[in-house]
Amino acid sequence: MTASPARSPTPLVALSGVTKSFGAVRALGGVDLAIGPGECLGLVGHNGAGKSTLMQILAGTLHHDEGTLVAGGAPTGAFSVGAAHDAGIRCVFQELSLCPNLSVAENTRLRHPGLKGFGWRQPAGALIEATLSEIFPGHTIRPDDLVADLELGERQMVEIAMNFTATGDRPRLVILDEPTSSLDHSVAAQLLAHVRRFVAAGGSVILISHILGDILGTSDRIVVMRDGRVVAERPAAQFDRAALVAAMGHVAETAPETAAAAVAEARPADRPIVEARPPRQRGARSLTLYPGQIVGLAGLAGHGQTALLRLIQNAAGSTSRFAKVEGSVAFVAGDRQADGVFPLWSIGQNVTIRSLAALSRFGLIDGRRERAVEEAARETFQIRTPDMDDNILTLSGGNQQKALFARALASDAAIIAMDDPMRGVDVGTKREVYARIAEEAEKGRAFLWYTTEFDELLNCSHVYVFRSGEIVADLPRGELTEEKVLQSSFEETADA
Amino acid sequence: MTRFSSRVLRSAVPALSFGVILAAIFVIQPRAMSYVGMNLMLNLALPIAFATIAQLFVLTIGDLDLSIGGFVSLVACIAATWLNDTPLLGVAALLACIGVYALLGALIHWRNLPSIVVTLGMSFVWLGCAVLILPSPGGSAPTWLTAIVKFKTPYVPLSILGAAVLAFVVHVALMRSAAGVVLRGAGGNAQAVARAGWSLLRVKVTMYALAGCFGVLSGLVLVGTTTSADANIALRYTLFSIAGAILGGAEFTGGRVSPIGAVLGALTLALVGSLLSFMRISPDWQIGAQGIMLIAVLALRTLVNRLEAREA
Amino acid sequence: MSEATLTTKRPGLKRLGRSYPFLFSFVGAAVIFAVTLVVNSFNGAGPILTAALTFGAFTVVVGLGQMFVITTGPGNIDLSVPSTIAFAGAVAMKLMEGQDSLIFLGLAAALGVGLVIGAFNYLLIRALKIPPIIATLSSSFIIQSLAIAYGRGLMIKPPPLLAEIATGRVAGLPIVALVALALSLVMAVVLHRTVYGRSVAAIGQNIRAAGLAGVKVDRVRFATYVLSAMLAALCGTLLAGFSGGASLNMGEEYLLASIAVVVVGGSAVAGGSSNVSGIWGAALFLTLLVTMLNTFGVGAGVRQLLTGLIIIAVITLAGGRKGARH
Amino acid sequence: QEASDKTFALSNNYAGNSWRQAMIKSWETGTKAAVEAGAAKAADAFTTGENSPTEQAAQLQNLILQGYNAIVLNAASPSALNGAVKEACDAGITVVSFDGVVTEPCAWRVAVDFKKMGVDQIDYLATRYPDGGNLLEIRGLAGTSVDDEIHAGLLEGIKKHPNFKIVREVQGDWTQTVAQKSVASVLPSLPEIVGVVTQGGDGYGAAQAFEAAGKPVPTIIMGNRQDELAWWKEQKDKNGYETFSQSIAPGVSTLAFWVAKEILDGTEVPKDLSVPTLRIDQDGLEKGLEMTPEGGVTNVEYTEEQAKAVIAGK
Ligand SMILES: Nc1ncnc2c1ncn2[C@@H]1O[C@H](COP(=O)(O)OP(=O)(O)OP(=O)(O)O)[C@@H](O)[C@H]1O
Ligand SMILES: Nc1ncnc2c1ncn2[C@@H]1O[C@H](COP(=O)(O)OP(=O)(O)OP(=O)(O)O)[C@@H](O)[C@H]1O
Ligand SMILES: [Mg+2]
Ligand SMILES: [Mg+2]
Repeated sequence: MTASPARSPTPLVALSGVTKSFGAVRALGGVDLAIGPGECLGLVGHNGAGKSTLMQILAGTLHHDEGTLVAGGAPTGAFSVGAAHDAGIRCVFQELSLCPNLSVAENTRLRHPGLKGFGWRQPAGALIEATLSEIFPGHTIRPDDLVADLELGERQMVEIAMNFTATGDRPRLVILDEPTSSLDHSVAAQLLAHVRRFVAAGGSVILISHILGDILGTSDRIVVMRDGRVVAERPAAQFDRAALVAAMGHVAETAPETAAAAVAEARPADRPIVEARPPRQRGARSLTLYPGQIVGLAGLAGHGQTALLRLIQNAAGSTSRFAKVEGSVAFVAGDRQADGVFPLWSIGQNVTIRSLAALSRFGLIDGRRERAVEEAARETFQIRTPDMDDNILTLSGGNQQKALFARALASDAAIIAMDDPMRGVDVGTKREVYARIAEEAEKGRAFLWYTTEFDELLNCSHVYVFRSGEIVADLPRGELTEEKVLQSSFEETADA
Repeated sequence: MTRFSSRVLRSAVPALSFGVILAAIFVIQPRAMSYVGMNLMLNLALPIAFATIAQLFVLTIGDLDLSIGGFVSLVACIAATWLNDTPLLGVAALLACIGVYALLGALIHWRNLPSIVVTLGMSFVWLGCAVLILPSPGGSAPTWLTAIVKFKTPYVPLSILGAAVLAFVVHVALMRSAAGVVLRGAGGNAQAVARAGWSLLRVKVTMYALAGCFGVLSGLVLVGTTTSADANIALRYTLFSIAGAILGGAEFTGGRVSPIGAVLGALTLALVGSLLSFMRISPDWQIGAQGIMLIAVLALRTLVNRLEAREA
Repeated sequence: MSEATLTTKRPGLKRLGRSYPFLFSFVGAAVIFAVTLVVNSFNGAGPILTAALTFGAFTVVVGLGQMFVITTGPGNIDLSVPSTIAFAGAVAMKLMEGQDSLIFLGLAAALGVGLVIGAFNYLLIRALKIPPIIATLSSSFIIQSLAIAYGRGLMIKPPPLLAEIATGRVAGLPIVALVALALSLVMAVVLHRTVYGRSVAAIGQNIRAAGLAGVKVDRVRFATYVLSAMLAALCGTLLAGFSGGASLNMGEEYLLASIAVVVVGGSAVAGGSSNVSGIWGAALFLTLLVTMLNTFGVGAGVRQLLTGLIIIAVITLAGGRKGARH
Repeated sequence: QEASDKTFALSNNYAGNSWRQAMIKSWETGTKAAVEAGAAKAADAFTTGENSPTEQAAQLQNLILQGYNAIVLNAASPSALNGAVKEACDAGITVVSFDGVVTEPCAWRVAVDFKKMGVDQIDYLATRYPDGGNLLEIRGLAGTSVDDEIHAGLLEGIKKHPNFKIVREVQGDWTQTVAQKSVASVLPSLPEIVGVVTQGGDGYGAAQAFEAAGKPVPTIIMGNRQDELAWWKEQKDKNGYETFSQSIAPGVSTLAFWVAKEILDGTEVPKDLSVPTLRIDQDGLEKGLEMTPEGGVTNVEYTEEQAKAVIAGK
């Protein structure tokens, strides 16, 4: 059902019949889309639906094959980065594009060619500082911090702020491709509030997210994509969660409580397989994990959860002062570019790397068994690709994430450490993965699950809340409430 | 707070190693603590510092230049022959050399080639040209060049002043200026720079041309000091320049470089040689001692980083 | 530059180069061989090829080790190859005392020297966190001193049997080439079909992700530096057998050569992807290039110039390959 | 003894072959005796690893700083060290160069006539092959003066005996393995040749290459390495193989030392001295082989008297 065009008579950008193919993969199969001034367009779709590809075309970093693109009232033949910029289009890409070796202010200068001449540093710093404070009041990022030294979430904040800053020409359309996937709840809320303010002031935003609540609560209009086409387009008020999920092509949702109920009762065996204390922990608190248990790590991003997961991963098979681990550990990265993906390899090789020892016979990797594992991974996780031999980077962000999941679950590890692993994964897949996790736990595998989404904690039988590198609360499933988690995350003296 | 202080500490390491070696030299050979002494120890380090900076430009964009030694040799040969006999031809030849460097940058970008292979090939090309121009060692540096390089500056030797100016100028241009941000950014995340609308081709060409410029300066300073040339004169500069840049804290990927560190690194390498010769080691072990000294200098860096990690 | 470079299906020359990055070194070698034959009015094809195989074989042996090192990621390179060749060769010759019965002892000792050198290199890299290029450069200085103090540059004759093996032929093919070929086959299997080989490639692409994916980063890197040094030691022993004894400078030419065969052979300079066949192509290419230029009889300057230009021409025609983009 | 308070330094630029090792060894044994005898206060040896003029120039400057009275120098380049040598002279240091001599006028040169080494090779071949013939030349390190001079000498010899012709010129880099490879690579395309002219030390590698290719070995001029002499002896005993061998004795470092001492003692010494090469002919082969250490180079060490004789031009 193709709905009415944008409300405004002259849309900022309008696409019609846009197609894009990568070799045999048809990423976009004729998309019509228009966005007018002063609106927030929510864009949703399953992993690999073509959202990012479409946005890259709008940003001028990819060229479409067929169709027309009208920006600023005039049709543009070859749309380039420069033309997009001139039309006031800014894009926060799904895979961040900051230079890690430069400071925040320097990255700002890179985006804003106008910042130059003697003494450019001061205004650049002031500019980004002002925007950061406007969008994310209370942030602790300083303009001369190196991006490499920032947490993933902080980088995301910088990237977002940079695209909302104005030098000379104001941004008119800001594209946010999964901006909240690595942000804390409160920070995400700040961003969404800013989006509303920006839209109210006459700007436009395209918001892409797999967190449907964000989309429903922030957008004026929602466009649903499936397999490279727009399949639904309506004012946001006419959608609810179930309708969105259905439009995306997923089966209707069962209540989340059911999945959680399955894991509500942990079955501690007599001996824990992980006992760990964060290096900075004061007091006697420590983390324990039993076979078959799903343990959640909560708290604000960057408060030592990832560090503890890595510590446990490193302690497997060796001795550590801080952790005792029995059994091997597989890690599911959240920051997939830095911690997960092997960019020169095929999807298949990326999946099997963790299981090679088990796939070997007489010291040689058995090609047939490797292939079988690859195909099984594609089946179970519905990785959208014509060929597991294609390069991993040909996958959409969410599909890459699925491959990383498949890597860990295909392995023989007794313990799976998950570092906020659902970033960018679509609702349908998420649900399937939750089910897989519960199933595997049933079989005796243990999970350590760091997540920034409260709902995911409901899948855990036990939750540890982290603050400043310490465990500050220790909540069994029965006592788990969002208030308690938030309270422990923020309060300075929770256990004093 | 800690983010900042650790960065300061990290960048102070090259200065620290330089200081430690210098102090050791002064203890062993007090005579070195003088205008003449410093000049004798460091004037041949100045051309290495220029070559190191040339290498640094290439390292900044994540490439490696294996041809800089051959290039400096060629420049020295040109300077000791054509530049002296027919200055116009000499200047034209040197400009052409820089042009070739810039073209290399373009070629590497255009065909997406590994810089190591291209510059490996170029190292033969430069050396071949040098041998053709100067089949047998000789020639003589233009008198004006010798006069500049041997100029006796008051209080502080020219080699130290020169190195300081070099470090400062390149630091300002690469680390502080608005244009420098784009150049370094291309080493950190080329795709981000392209997405921000900058031309990567121009970045590459600029960096290779700059490398060529500083290679030419290196050759000129060198031949001004030695007064005459030799086709093999600077072949070792390739290794020296890489070692100097690394001692100065540069990394092979990600556009992480430090011009001040690189210049200090080059000077430190020279001081290591002096210190060794003052220590009067048996000739069998002199070469090995050089290796041990390099290890010691870099171990110092690790030690500082460890301390820093403990602080944090 | 853009994601578009990642698409797998593209036509023509470029695609060929992408899927078989080593092809161009073989094509280059073949062209140069043909030119040499034409200049030589089609005489001596057999002997030219035999000579190229012989001398190429030594480069292949060290190149294999260097390949694994380079594959472990940007900045990884083994500069201690030349001095290891010299030192291990000297140790082998001295222990063999020119007697056939002591060949195994000498060979084992040389390999032992390689093992110690590789372990020392990785100790510097890991424990002292010294960048590999400087670590191996420093250790090459130390090894050179050891070689000087140990052998004083005196050439000790190899045992006759070793000399015979090193210079001999089987069915018209040089034995050293057959040895190198067997070694290459083993290494190709190791690279592509073992956990170790995969681990090396994984580390080369993203060391952090490799660690998190369960790769034993330290063990693999240690093994890689040891492998490189041991292959250099083997090369040193064979070379000493071939040229009538170990000399201090016999490894010198293998510094550039070992790196050149890897990168010209189509392995990614930034690590993570490599191939064994390319090393053979590049080794033949580089040795035949020397033959061709010597056959032309041009002077040293022109010879160097042409060497450089031909290398650049081949790599330019081969074109870029997908680089590591994170 | 007048010079007993004087200090000497040897500055060497390359340590990677047996000739250089023997040279340093001769210096050490020769000067140790001199120091013990009170003829000098100290005589230290310094060497750099790779053949690099800039590294050696830096080394010279460090030696200046240490206040040696004399520097005995085997230079990496005849010209590129001139700046540093001049500085040494200006600092009142006596600089004596040998083997690799420097052109800076303030320094002394204990030189070998490299050009003559080239001419002699052709002269010898002319006695062996009056009808002339084709020759293969193995060059040294490109761009160095020694390589250039020997090559010039060969060309001069050919001018004298025009029935000889250099049909191929290959690069040997003064490294046996390189020479062996280069020779092997041109053998298939080589016409009939009568002799191989060399720069010393490459003879054995060349012989190996010919033998490996199954070709008759022509007359190869040798360079006093033990392996060359041993091979020659073997061939001589087997089939009467004839050639000659020539090289500078590594012990010339001691000669330069004594010359430096004479200069410091105030003797008037001409700036250019020449030492003859050490030549081994067919008859002297056995004696030469005896003089040569296993795996090393034929060597002689010089005495103070011999130095005086050289200075006197005898
Ligand atoms: N460079 C490329 N080469 C080949 N195929 C590609 C490339 N980029 C994207 N694709 C394919 O195009 C399709 C659309 O990808 P896109 O990244 O637009 O999805 P998406 O909707 O953003 O998904 P996600 O929610 O996972 O981010 C996918 O099937 C993907 O595999
Ligand atoms: N020289 C090395 N040898 C072996 N492994 C290494 C080496 N350097 C890094 N690693 C591995 O790569 C990982 C990442 O290294 P990196 O230097 O980025 O860590 P870091 O910056 O201290 O980590 P973080 O960013 O979490 O603070 C390390 O945890 C280690 O496992
Ligand atoms: Mg996407
Ligand atoms: Mg880090």
